[in-house]
Order: sequence, then C-alpha cells, then structure tokens
Amino acid sequence: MVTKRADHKWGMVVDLDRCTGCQACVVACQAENNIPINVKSFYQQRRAYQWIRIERYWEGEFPNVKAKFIPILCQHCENAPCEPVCPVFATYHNDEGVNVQIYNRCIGTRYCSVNCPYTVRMFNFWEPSWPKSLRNQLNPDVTIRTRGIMEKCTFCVQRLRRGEVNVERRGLEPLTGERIPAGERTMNYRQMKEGNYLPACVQSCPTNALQFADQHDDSGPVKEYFEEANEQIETRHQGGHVDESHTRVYRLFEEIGTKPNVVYLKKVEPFPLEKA
Amino acid sequence: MAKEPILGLFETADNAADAGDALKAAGVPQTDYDFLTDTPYPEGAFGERHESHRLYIFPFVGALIGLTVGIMLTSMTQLAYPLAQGGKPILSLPPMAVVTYESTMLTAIVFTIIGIIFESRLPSFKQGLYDTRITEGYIGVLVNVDEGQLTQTQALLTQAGAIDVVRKEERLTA
Amino acid sequence: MWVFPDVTVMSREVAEKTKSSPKPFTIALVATGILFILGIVGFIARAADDGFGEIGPWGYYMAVFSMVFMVTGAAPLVSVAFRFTKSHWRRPLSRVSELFAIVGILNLLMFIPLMFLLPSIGNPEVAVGGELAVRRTIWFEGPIGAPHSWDLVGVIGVVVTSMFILWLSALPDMAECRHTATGFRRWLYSKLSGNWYGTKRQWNAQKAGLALLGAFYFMTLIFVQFLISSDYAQSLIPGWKDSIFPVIYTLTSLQMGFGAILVTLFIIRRWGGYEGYIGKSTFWSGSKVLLGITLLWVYHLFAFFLTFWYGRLEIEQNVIKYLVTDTYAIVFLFNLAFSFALPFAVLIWNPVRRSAWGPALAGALVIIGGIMFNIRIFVGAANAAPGSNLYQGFMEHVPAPVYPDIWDVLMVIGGIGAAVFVFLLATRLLPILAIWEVKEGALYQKWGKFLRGEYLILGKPE
Amino acid sequence: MQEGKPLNSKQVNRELLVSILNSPKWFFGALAVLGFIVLVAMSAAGFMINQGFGVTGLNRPVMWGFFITNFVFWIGISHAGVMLSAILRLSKAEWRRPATRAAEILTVFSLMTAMTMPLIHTGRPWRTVYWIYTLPFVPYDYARGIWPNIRTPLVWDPSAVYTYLTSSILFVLIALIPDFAVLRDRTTGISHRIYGMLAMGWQGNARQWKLQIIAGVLLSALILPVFVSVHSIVSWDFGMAVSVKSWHSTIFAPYFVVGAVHSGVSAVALVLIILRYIYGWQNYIRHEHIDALARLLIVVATGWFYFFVMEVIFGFYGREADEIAVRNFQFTVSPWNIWMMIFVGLTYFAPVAIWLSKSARRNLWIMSLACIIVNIGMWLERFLIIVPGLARKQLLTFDWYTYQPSPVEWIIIVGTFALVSMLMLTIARVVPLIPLYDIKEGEILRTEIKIGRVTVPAVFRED
Repeated sequence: MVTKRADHKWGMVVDLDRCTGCQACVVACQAENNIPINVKSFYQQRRAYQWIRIERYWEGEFPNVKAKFIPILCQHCENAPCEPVCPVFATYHNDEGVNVQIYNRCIGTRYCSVNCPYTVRMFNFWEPSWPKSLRNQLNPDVTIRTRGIMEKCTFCVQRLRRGEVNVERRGLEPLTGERIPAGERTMNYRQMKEGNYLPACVQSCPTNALQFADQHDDSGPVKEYFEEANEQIETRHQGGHVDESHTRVYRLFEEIGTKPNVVYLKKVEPFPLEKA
Repeated sequence: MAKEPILGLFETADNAADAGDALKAAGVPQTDYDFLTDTPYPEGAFGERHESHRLYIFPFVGALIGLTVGIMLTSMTQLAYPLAQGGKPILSLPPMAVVTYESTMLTAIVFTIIGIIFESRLPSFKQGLYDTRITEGYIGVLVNVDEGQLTQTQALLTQAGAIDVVRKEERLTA
Repeated sequence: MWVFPDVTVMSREVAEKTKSSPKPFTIALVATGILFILGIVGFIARAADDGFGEIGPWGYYMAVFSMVFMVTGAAPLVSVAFRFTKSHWRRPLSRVSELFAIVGILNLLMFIPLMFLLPSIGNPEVAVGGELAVRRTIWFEGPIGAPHSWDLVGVIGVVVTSMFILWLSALPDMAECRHTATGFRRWLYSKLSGNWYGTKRQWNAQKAGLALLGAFYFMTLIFVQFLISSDYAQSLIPGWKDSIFPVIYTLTSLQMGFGAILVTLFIIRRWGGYEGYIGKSTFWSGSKVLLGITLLWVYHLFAFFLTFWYGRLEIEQNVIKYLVTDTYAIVFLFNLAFSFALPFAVLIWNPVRRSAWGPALAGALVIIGGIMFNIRIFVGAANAAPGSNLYQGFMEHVPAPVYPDIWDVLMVIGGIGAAVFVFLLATRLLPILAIWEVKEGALYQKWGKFLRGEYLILGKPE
Repeated sequence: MQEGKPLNSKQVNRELLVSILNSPKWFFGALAVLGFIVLVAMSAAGFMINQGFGVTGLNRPVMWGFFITNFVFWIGISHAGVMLSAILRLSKAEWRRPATRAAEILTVFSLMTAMTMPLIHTGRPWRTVYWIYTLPFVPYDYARGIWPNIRTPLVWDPSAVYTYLTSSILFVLIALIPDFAVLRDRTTGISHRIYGMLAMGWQGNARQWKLQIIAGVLLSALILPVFVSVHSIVSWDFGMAVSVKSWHSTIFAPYFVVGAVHSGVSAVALVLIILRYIYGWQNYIRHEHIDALARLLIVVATGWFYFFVMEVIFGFYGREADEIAVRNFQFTVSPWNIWMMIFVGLTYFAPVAIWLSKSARRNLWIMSLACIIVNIGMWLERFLIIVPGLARKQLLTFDWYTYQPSPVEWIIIVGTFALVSMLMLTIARVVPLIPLYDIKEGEILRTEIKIGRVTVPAVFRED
C-alpha cells in the first residue's frame, strides 16, 4: 500500500532555447545514480545507459546547417503506457506525479520499454561493473541494479527524500544549509520549494535550461508553464484551435495522450535558415 | 439368488444383434445384458437399451463457478492493490472480462471432463467379465443371469452364433 | 423422422403455389406497398427540407440503405457458400437466399442519391496553411471519380453478379415450369430458360458456372462492403482509424442475411404450405452457423473496444465515447442485446436449435440488432464532423446525438417495407423452392437399416 | 469422398500400433540426435541467463526479438489441433478421422515449447515465478498480498495459455481411453499395468461409447472459444502497445488467429505426411485426406490474406508519420523489403497456386514442400510485424536502430524445433497417433448409394 504523502506534483521544464547540448546533465545523472560507465561497445550496440540523453538533430543542408539539441528523459507521464503493461506491478504512478520503478519486483519482461514512446527505459543487458578507482564514487542513497531489470530516470527520488528529511527533521535548507525558522518546520513537506530540492541534471545545468519544481509551487516560473500547457489541452478539448506561433510551451508527442509531467519550450530562431 | 455374469463372444455384429433379440425373447430384462465393442456402433444398432445421462449439467455448473471465481479474483486483486497505472481506473473492467472469460472456460471444461468420467462409470477397475478379444473386433454380449439359468443362457448365446462363451469360474481357473 | 418429398408431386405443387396468391399474401403485399409509398414521401420531404448539399441530415437514409445492402448482399452468399461445402441441408434454402438478389435492384436505386451526398476527398474551400485540405480515405489522393463513381461501380457489380447467380440456379426450374406456366410467367420462363433441356453437358456447365460466379461474388461482395463501410462510415469520422471495422460490417451483414433467410424459411414453411419440403435439419444446421457468426461478431466487437480502450489515444477515447459509451449508448446497448445477447441465449439450447421457430426467432432478433448497428454507425458517421470539420486531423470533441424526425422514421420503415414488397413480388416471379436442388438431394439422402437401427445415409457425390 | 479398401479391426490394431509395439531401428538414433540439439540449445540458454542479455542481439529500441517471434509462432502451430479436431468434429467431416489426434498432440507440445520462450526471454528467469503463477486460480503470494497486475496482456497470456493447455491435455486423454484399453489388452508386464491404469477399466459397453462420442463433440464446442481467445490475447500483447504504431491495430486479434490456423493446419498436414512415410500408414492417411486439408487451407489462406491486406491498408490509411516510417522500413528498406516479399510469396501466393491443382494436392512431396514454405512464411510474418515496429518506434529518429540476431538466439530457435520433433517422436512410441476407434467407426459406418449405374460412397448418420 502506498502511504498518502503531501499532494506534490513534480514537474520539469526543458528550455530548448537555452540548451547548448553540453552533456553536463548526462554526466551528473551518471554520477548521481550509480549508472555504469558507458564504454564504446555499449554505444555501438545501442545499449548505453543514459537516463537523460541529448538527442542531436541536424537542420538544413550543408553549408548552412544547424545542430539542434533536445534533452530526453523519462517524461513521468500521467497516462504512462509503460505502467499498466507490467505483469508484476514493478512500475506504477505514485501520488507525487512520479513514475516509479521498483527494482526488486522487476523480472525484465521489457514490455514497459517496448511500450515507452520516448524509449527512455534502460535495460541492464550486462551485470554493471565499475573500475576499482570508482568504488568510493558510488552514491550510497541509490541502489546498484543487477542485470536483467529495467531502470530509468526517477527525478532523483533519493534527493527528494533527503530534502524532505532535511526540511522536516533537521530544519535545514537542503542546498544552502541555513536553518529554517522553527515556526515553518512543519511535517507537510511544504518547505520543499523550488530550488531547495533539485535533481542532479537540473543542478548541474550551466544554462538553466532545466527547471524543476512542484507544479503547484508559485514561487517560480515552472507553474506558469504547466498552466499554459494544460490550457492548450483544454482548448483542444473544447474544439478550439491553438495558435502554435504564439506559444513556446509544448509536450512531447501530445497526440499520444500520455500527458507528460515534463514540458518543453520551443527554440526561438533569431537567425532562421534562409531557404536554400 | 445372486446374478452371475456370462460373456458371449461374436465374430460379426449381426450375430451379436441376433443374440440380443434372442435374449429379449427369452425375457431377460434389458438392464441385464450389454454389448461390449471396440467400436462406437451407432446408438440402438443392437437394439440395446437407451442410456440416459445428465452430462450437459456439468459444463453449466462449472461455467457458473468459474465466472464467480473469476470476477471475485480479478476485482478483489485490483481493489486490494490500488496502484494508479497509466491513468487507468483502479477497477478496470475490460481486462477483468478477459481473465474472467478464461477462468469460466477452464472450469467449464474441467467439470465436463469430470462429468464424462463420472457418467461413463469410470474408473471401474473391478470390472466384471471381459475378454481381450473384444478389442480385436469381436463383439461381447455380457449377460447377468441367475446362477440357475447360466447353462441355458450359454446355450442361447452359442446357438445365436457365439464362437466362445466365457464364464467366471473358467476365467478364475485360467 | 422426416421423409423425403415425392419429387413429381413437389414440382407440380411448387409451380401451383408460385402462381396462386392467397389472401394473407395479398394483404402483406398491399401493406408493404403502402410503406413503400410512405418511404418515398419521406425521401422527397427530406430532399425538399435539406437538399443534397450536406450529408448530415441523410444519416438515417444511409442507415436504411446499408440495412438493405447488408441483407441483399449477404443472403445469396449463403447458398453459394454451402453449395461449395456440398451440404445437403442448404438445398431447401438456396432459392430463398438467391431471391434476395432481386431486392438488390431496389438497393441500387437507393444508392444513387448517396453517391452525390458523399463529400469529396479534397476540399478547396477549407485550405489549411495554404494547401488543399484532404480527408483520410482508403482512396488516398484517389483515382478519377473516387470515391463516388467507384462505389457505384462496386454496388452495380454486386447486384449484377447476384442476379446472374439467381438466373443460373433458377434455370432448370424455369425450364421445368415453362410449359405448365401461363401468360407472363410462361413468356418470362421461356425467354430466360432459353434452350435448356437438361443435357449432361448443360448440367455440368451450370454447376461450373455457379461455382465460378460464386467465388467471384464472394470476393466482390467482401470488397464492396469494405468500400462502403470505410467510405460512408469510417472516413466520415476524422481520425477514426479502425482496421477491424470492415470485418465487423461484413459479419453483421452475414448475420442479417442469414437471419432474413431463416425467418423467410419459417414463414413459408409455417404458412406457405412448404412444410413437406423444408426439413428440420435445415433449421438445425442453419442455427449452428448463425450461432457461430453471432459469437464471431461479438468477438470482433470486443477486439475493437479493448484496443481502443487500452490505447488511451485522445481520438480513440472520443470514438468510443461517440459510438459506444456516451452519445449513442442506448442504440449500442440495443445493438449488443439484439445482435449477441438475445440470439445467443436463444440458440445455446439444443432443443431450441432443433426446432423450426427457435432459429427463426434468433434470425428476427439478429435483424433488429443489425438495424440498430446501422443506425448507430451511419447516423453517427454522417453527423460526426459537419462542414469543414471533416477535414480536420481528428474529431477533437464528441458531438451530440441526432434523433430521427418524422421524415427519417418514414424513410426507415419505408425502406424496410419496400424491401419486403419487392421480395414478395419476387416470390410470385420464381418458385421459392429450388426444385432441382431438392430433387438432387433426394437422390443422395435416404433412410437405411444398419443392424437393428434405422439411420440416415448421406451420399457425397465425388 | 472415401477411398481405399475396407479394413477390419485386427488389421487396424496391428498396423496402427506398430509405432508402439515394435520400434524401428532408426528410432533411438533419431531421438539421440534431436536430444543432442536440444541439449545444446539448453546450454546456450543457460549461458545467456548466466551472462545476461548482452549476448543476444537485442538493443534499446528493439527489446523483443527472436524469442517473442518464436513464441508467437509456436502458439500459432498449437492452433492446428483444436482447429482440426474441433471444427471437423462439429461439422462431422469424415476425413477428420486420421488427423485429429496427431493434431491435438502437436497442440500440446507446441504450446509447452512456446511457453518456455517468454520465460527465458525475461531478464531474471529465476523470478518469473511471480509472473507465471497467474493462473485464473493461482494468483501468487497470498501471504504478502502481492497480486498479479491483471491489467497487462502479459497476465492474460498465461491465463489463456494455461487454460488452453489444460483443456487440450484433458481432451487428448479422454479421447485416448478406448485406445489405452486396446493397448492394455496387447501389452504385458509393467506397461500393461500403466495402460490399464490409464484405460481406467474401460470395457467398451454402450454407455461408455455413447459418452465418449458426446464428449468429443461437447469438448470441441467448449475448446473452440478458448482456442480463439488464446491467439487473440497473444496478439493483444502487441495490439495494446499504443507506442508502437504499427502494432496498435484493432484487427490484430482475428488476423493472428487466422494466421495461426493457416500455419498450424499446414504443420499438421506435414506431420501426417511424415507419419505416413515413417510408419507406412498408407491405408489410413490417404491422399484424399491430404487433399481435403489442402482445400481447407486454400480457404484459410485466402481469409488470412484478406486480413493482411486490411492491416496494411489501414496502416497507410492513418497517414501518420510514425506509422508511414514503419511501413517504409518494412516495404522499402533492404533487407526488410526482400524478407517482406519472400514472406508474402511463401505464405500466400506460392502455396495457394500449388493447392489449386488437384495433381499437386495429391503429390505428397509437393504438399510437404508447400506446408514447409507456409510455415517459413508465417515465422517471417511474426518477425516482420515485431521487429520493424520496434526499430521505427515513434518519431525520435535519433533512437531508430535495427536488429541483428546473435548466434545464441539462432541456436535456441533451432533447439525449439528439435524439441517439438523429439517430443512428437517420443509420444508416437507411447500412444497411437491415429485414433484406432475413430478409424474403426469410419469403417463400419461407410456404405454406398446406387444411383442408376453409379455407386456413390456414403456414410450412416445418427441424425
């Protein structure tokens, strides 16, 4: 049984206009979540573990050609196609809007990965291994997955829990470490405001292309973006028409109806390619 | 007085049928003689008695049981484990329908098998008189008569064309 | 135990019955004739009200056309199919099933307005982003005149082929009756049966012709039903992509055709005085087939529903809401009850299947179910996306139901009445019992003794 | 319809029990060879489980490959049994008699083989106990209250397959009782005991026979719906996958079922031809039977082709970019387009062209060739449905990839074929693959009708 927690609904905003494709998020994720080192052969076999990956698309013809980057991570869909197909309940949707994976239950039918439109679910094809020098680098908060099970982005749930513990027990700001005044030390996790809890990728993004917060949390811009995205869906339901040119907000594969908890902001083209 | 089984073996179905007529004429009740064959002859081919059975009840009972069990199982497991998955309702009916259907069919079939075995009075290892030649195409006429009438029954069978008549004590000695 | 008819008596009697027209028959003829006229009235009124611009108001007309099309198309298929399998039980019903081909002419007339009603594939008025807005059809960009004229060609093909089958299979009977018949019938028979003297050669030619035409008809019918079901139903609901729908349509059509045949058989056997010639075995085997089709129907329907329900795509949710759960929920429930639940409950019992009324009852239920199916699908399709919405990506919100007005009611009952009317006339035109087939059957079936019991002896020619 | 000379019971017993009472010389040799192949395949599977799935050719977009293809294929083969024995029993077709039992037993074994595939294809087979115990009646682990997730097709699958397997095994055993009695009377010693047990003291009196006959019909009628449901549910494994556009098609259920019948019936025809050849059952498996099977197959194949065309047409009908991408991959990208052509040719055009000519239907060599190519084609069909759909999932072209099966997978696939043949060979040593009593019944019921100068073969019918 799932214990009822505070009504968080986590969400991430990816601003493609800021993304430079520097792969810092990928490395940070790798380090934070005990992901095995991706050697060359993994890439060649298309078996690299990347909970978040930077997809690179070329636009235009040589010579005037542009590289476009889009970071793809688990979209934590509300209607996640991967969830209901698991025979052993190894993945389900918790009440904080996060699509969680239970490593102990997973038997590796790989149906969830087959049914994931974003192909963000990784399968452990080999027993993970690290060089001796990296033994102490492993994160004690994160399980080391065995071979034969699925894994994927968790929105760094271990950091979430750590942050909760800090807020409610020690009364420390998770990042800055300042004391929280006694009056605001409540047990309802309300202190988990934008910024005092960040996934590794968001924390490491040099251009703030990634933003993360509770979707109800109005202390930051995230809420507005999500409201805009939901508005679009609403107008479509009413049979209205959404003018794509006036909004930057969109969700990946809207038409599949997966209702992701990650929204993307379109790239603004200051110097669009002239039609050659 | 106790009834004794006696088995006449016939080479052709016609003789066996004749024997049946003769037995009927001799006033042996139809419940007392039976035709052992290695082939399903069409019903009433020997003018034998009409066998009634209640086989058709079994699948219906089984289906009902399977239906209830299936519905209970599927609904209760879902409700006992209320994990939100892909925006589907906690109690999703269409998947229930699939699994319930399977359980219904399974029990229906299992009950039918039980019914068949039960209705054809199997297993019956303490069988009465039997002769392995029956599975060679000979047709056995198994008669239960009072000990007194054994001999004339035997005579009756032989003149109907039985190539051999088996009686219990012979079988025991053999 | 059913005794096989005396063939000489049979041919005389059947010829007599074909000529005579008893009182109840006349009454039925008049009644359905009145319905026919009412239907025409409804059609004219509808045309006067809304004209032929929009397809929306004509939903019920599409539905009634499709009903008649389903029955008249599928019925001849029954005799064709079981002539292939050489089943003896089909002999009494083959002519009944082929006579429905004549109703196909009415069907053809009903189709002509629909041809003009169907919106074109591309619409220059509603241009999205400068380019021609194109709706999804199985014709894609489409050959010249697609879809309208090609659909018409298909329907004509079906009707003509079935007429040929009817003629070929009625040939020996007409030849037999042409001397006894009088007046118009005599003229018709002698014209149509030409120089048929029943030589071995002619019989072989007829058998081969029936086989070939049958195979051809089978494929034509399946294909045309695929065209009709996708052009007039599926492609009118933007974004509805449902590959099983043509199959469901065909199955419903088979159901209705078979049901109509069983009902007709029951009527002519009970009140038409053909009791001696139509054995229970026809109903018994026929009911088994009907049960099989019914189960297949519900199976395909569930396959459609489950896939869409699980898919959770927005368009899929909308289509389910529109056709199944919300807008036309009542009609769908009736459809399910009459096409599956009730006939299944009737046919599952062996004694009922062995009777004559059981299969006929199931047949009647199935016909009602088919009517519901057509109303649900075609009225829904006609009103799903009015005007330029038809050229959108997909049906983004669920429309409200459209209830029939008086003209729609007139058209529906009129259309059904007209079909019955034409069929009744057809029964006066040709013997409703395939004399030569029943005679042939009498050659290959007889009762024989085996040891002490008496059993049916079935001979298979080959 | 019937050909061949009449036979009496003695002869039927002698000739049909030849496979049991005296085994030919080649028997154990063939068994050993097949067994060796199976052993190799098992060790390959062990190696794979030990090393992890890296040793296969699977990769991130293509997470399902040869194993699932093979699973669907064997499930398909298993549909022959009920198709033949049930439908032909219900329609009282005379020519079913020699075909039924071989078909049913093929059903049982191919089902068992098929079930091993999903098990070894899981990442942690030692944990699949949590999954495969999802029988309708045995949801696992009452104690900890951890239930199977009945929302997934992967749970419908086991429930359907178990139902089908259980009922077909029981079906076969019930139909075997009279033949066990025959064996009981022919054998001695321990085997006599065992057969006696299995025959349950069968005497062959009127009541037993009557129920035996009813059982055949009733069970057929009951198993038919199960047989349809099994492959539908297998198809829903794919049909429910909304993310893979070319899979998410409503027609999949009937399409798969008809395809299964197509491959299954051809497999049965092949098995019958082989049996006729190795055991010399010319009097029982006659040309007329193979001929009838072929004519049935023409109808089935055409039906299958109709569904195939529907599936493809509506694939393009949607005009959605991702679906078009999959279709392009299937129809234009080499080598897939070549495989596609081969598959359509082998599955429909070539065999139907063969079956249309009577002389070819009567030629056993051509027939067995046709049956083999049909099954190759059907195997390819499943492969071409599963892999391209995954290789071109959705529109993130950055993730598109292809699939190259590894030697391990090849070995295991070959092993499954060896396993099924081995099991069939073994069972032929234990039970008669042609129902004795059914043949005998056909013999006593056959008669003829005189019409003028010709005599038409005929049969006695009880109603």
